[in-house]
Amino acid sequence: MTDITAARLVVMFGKIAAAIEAEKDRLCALDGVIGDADHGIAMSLGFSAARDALAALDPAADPTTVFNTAAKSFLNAVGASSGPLYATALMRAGASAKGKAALTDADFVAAFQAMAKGIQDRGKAERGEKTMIDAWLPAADAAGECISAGGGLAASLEAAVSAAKAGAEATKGMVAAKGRAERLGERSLGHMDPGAASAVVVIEAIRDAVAN
Amino acid sequence: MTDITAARLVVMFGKIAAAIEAEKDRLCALDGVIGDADHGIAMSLGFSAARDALAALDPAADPTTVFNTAAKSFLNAVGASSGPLYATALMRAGASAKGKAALTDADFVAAFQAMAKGIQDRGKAERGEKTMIDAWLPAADAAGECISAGGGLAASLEAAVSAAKAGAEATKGMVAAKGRAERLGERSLGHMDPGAASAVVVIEAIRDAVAN
Amino acid sequence: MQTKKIINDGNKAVDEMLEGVLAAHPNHLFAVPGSPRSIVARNGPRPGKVGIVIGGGSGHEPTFLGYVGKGLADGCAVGNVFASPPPDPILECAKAVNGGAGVIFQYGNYAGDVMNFDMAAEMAAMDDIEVRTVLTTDDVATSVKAKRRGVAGNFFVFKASGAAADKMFSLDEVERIARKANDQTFTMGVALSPCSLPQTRKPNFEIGDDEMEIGMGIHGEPGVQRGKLRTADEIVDDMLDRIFAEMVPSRGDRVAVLVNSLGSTPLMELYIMNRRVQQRLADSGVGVHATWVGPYCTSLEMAGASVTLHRLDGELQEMLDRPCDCAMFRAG
Amino acid sequence: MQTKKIINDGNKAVDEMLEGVLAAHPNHLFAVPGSPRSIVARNGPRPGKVGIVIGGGSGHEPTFLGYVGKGLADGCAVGNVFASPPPDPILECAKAVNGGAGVIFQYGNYAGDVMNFDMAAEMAAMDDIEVRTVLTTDDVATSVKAKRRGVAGNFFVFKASGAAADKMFSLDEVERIARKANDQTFTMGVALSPCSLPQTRKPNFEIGDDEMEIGMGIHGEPGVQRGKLRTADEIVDDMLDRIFAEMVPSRGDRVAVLVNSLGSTPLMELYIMNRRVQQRLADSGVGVHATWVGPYCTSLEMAGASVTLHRLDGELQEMLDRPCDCAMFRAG
Ligand SMILES: Nc1ncnc2c1ncn2[C@@H]1O[C@H](COP(=O)(O)OP(=O)(O)O)[C@@H](O)[C@H]1O
Ligand SMILES: Nc1ncnc2c1ncn2[C@@H]1O[C@H](COP(=O)(O)OP(=O)(O)O)[C@@H](O)[C@H]1O
Ligand SMILES: [Mg+2]
Ligand SMILES: [Mg+2]
Ligand SMILES: [Mg+2]
Ligand SMILES: [Mg+2]
Repeated sequence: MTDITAARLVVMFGKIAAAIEAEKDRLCALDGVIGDADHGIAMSLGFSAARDALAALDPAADPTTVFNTAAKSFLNAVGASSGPLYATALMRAGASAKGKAALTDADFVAAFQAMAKGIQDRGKAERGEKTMIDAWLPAADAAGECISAGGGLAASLEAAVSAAKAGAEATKGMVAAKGRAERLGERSLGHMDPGAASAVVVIEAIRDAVAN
Repeated sequence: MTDITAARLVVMFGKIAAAIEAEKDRLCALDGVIGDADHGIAMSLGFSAARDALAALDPAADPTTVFNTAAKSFLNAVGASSGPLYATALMRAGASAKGKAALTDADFVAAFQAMAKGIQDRGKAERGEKTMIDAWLPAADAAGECISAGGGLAASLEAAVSAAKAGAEATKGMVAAKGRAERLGERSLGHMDPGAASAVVVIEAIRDAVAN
Repeated sequence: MQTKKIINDGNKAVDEMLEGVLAAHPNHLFAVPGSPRSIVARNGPRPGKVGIVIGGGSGHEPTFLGYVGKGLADGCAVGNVFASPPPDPILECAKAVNGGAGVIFQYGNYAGDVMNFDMAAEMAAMDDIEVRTVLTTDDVATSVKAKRRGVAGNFFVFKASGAAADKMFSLDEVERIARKANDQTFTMGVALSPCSLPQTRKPNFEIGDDEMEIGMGIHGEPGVQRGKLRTADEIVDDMLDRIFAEMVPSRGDRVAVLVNSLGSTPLMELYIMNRRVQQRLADSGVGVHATWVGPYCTSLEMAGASVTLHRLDGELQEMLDRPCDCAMFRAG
Repeated sequence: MQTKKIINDGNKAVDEMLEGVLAAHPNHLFAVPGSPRSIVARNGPRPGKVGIVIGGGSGHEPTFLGYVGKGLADGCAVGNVFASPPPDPILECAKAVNGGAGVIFQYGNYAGDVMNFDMAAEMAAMDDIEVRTVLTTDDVATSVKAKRRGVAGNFFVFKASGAAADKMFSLDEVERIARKANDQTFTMGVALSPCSLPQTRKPNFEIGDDEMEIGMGIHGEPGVQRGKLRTADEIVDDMLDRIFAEMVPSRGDRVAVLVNSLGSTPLMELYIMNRRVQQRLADSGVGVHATWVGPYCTSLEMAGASVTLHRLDGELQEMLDRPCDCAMFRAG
């Protein structure tokens, strides 16, 4: 497998934007049940802003610049909860790629893990609090374990997708302890967290764009 | 036939109130089409106020007092268009009954005609302008002709009911030129005027209460 | 199914509302003793001042109640929902605000209001109170001015005459200014959804999911035309075309603007409309002296909005700028 | 089927609204050059004065925009509908209102707002602007105060700190007063119908024809309980029971009252609610210093209402009574 270039990352952000756009209504509907019904809008605004900003990027840019440009445009387009969470995720990915002209498989998984860590640092959520963390952390762990075990990038991201899906599914059984749904208490039970659901969409798009 | 006493008139107002109450929703619905959907409410407020005020009346009251009490309570309970129109009608009936301890058949028809005249004087509507006048004037004329021709009270009021019904029906073919529906122009065509519809209900109740 | 309302008893809604109003605004308003539907300004009426009595049906709040106060109306007669008040509370208002200089009755041009206020005026005359009547007729949805309804634009007409009376102008002068203000006020509205009366709790008209009623009044009376719902800019353009046709603005004219919600249309939409109003006025060379945006004359919870232009000369501008202090409105 | 709105393009609704706001209120408001989502008071910020920056998602108008003006907030960062603004416009507000005496960020306690305002505060610190944060947490629907949301009661909290800053109090003092005001502010709301976002134009939650949501926030987030719609008096009694449980009023306490519409609930219903609020307060021996009734903090066109009590001591009363002059709100 060849290294992942900045150009490939730009393509990846295009795929994420398209995937989120396709799921926008479902994400709003999920947020309507336990939140304020705008999560699909926020994610779509954020990733299409990232895609548009990247389209204007100098073709000679490095991976860090791609991630940082995406982070900044996401943040300014969104606000909301998802803005700082994903912007921090992307800035951390940029930091982890610092100084690299292209990313090896291991570099990419490290960047992917940095994203999850960034979300956790920004939002201070723990596992089990019914947030996107419940998809992102298991996904990052699964990818990390797989690549360490010599599983390769494709297998690692496939493992990430499975873990994210399981994590998102598991949020149905959780009582929210962070974000807007927190005040719902027991009434949040039985519903999937929208941020966890969108994490699955994002991670799937990453896999589709990168692991082939 | 015996003369119509004040007590009989009090009963008559009770019957009108009951009849209007039963038709309240239909009258609101008619007013909803070409007006502001409250005609049933106004008529019901007015006649139940009249009924309640009459319930408190000195049993020795004369017909004029009955009509005037009804007029005053109707007016103060309603406002709207129907308030001054029916209040004036009832005051004119009171004036026409002035000095009489009880009403003969002819007196009653005269009072009935005075009501129609009162509505016209107050509202300045002509026939064909799609108002309650289009029921009241034909009814008053029909009753007047019948009693003059020796038809008796029952027949006269029966004639009034028929004429009112025909008049109300005819308002469907009229373009409104008075009241709220006036601004509708051609769009008022095809719909019965709510005030004409309620006039039929009132006149039927009068017939039921008096003509037996 | 009944429409949803936070009320106790539909038949008591107006009286309970008034209790709530008086409790909220004791420094601004009181009811004439023995006449709870006659609401008077605490600091409005005074000897030698022309009294301004406004009124009409309830359900348009803050119209009419909210415009009673020093510098605006002195008293307000309160009818049932969408129904003129009867003559009695109007007469009690006239008596309460009479400062010996005469009283002006001002209200929207509706058959029911005209009959009831006219009866009250006759009764006031018997009490030696000179009453003049100035009907508001700002709704340009009707082509014949004399047949027009009074809608949101009565805000400007009341403001002008309230200011004139507050300046202790004579009855003739206050009447003249009120008429001029009315002549220079032009409103056009659209409705998107019905409201429902507290007594019936049924929608008071039907309208398709993608339709709007152009020229709707403030009681759910049908307007001049049903149309498909369009964009804010298209709606405003249509409104202004109709208003301009009546007003015939010249470059250099100055206006005050009111973008009014009929009830449930939120400020966001009103301000989006205002954006277009101001663009169009700028394009026509018409200057804007002041703008109000919000629920100023409503139809309970109806969705929809109106735009009013009030053309100013020096005198009307002075009236508009004069401070007033009402329970639900302040200026200056 | 899409919900009905008078807009042009859902994605442009906030920016077009802001254009309309600035056009309507040029004497009160301007946007920071190059930062159209940062709105600043014309006569607010000045050297030596603590700057007050408020903000949050759009769709709550007149909150937050409407409370920017002399004597109240100095600036406001405007987010998308129901979404916190990003750090940039917040930072631009902080810079624009900074008079060298520090800046207070005040906004409702929501995860998204906290993260974005905190990022902006870090950035402001790099520009040597001292920022303090006071979250509003007036919604008693949640039992743990620190986890509470800020809802309509932020009106009183902003008013108190705005007045303190206007009196040129120090950053410490303004912060202390803001915290005290927040501690003494208690809100409870109910919602009867959903609103819809301009971008989706779909109802943002579902509710039965005879149901209400008790403890609903101002974004359509579910509340604490679904219940059958009850009478105004029953609803208010339930609200006040919950508020009193937190506030623990004593006879002789004095409060300010806010009866707020979430959007389409009309003044008539709010005043009917206020009637009961005032009865209950009188029964509890609690005096009322002032009452506001109307749409002060909305959720677009949602139907529903909230009641807020703001307990006053001498200092808070002085802050409340201090005049302020904003585009959509005036007092004193
Ligand atoms: N502190 C947090 N940490 C991690 N994720 C969070 C946190 N708070 C909220 N979220 C996520 O954000 C999602 C909601 O995002 P969004 O709807 O875009 O923002 P908002 O709640 O501001 O409307 C939630 O479903 C949850 O997954
Ligand atoms: N000038 C008038 N003369 C006679 N009848 C009139 C006049 N104006 C209105 N009406 C009648 O009043 C009816 C409406 O009454 P109502 O709904 O009670 O009052 P409002 O129009 O004030 O709501 C109309 O249907 C019409 O029959
Ligand atoms: Mg959300
Ligand atoms: Mg009617
Ligand atoms: Mg009516
Ligand atoms: Mg949101």
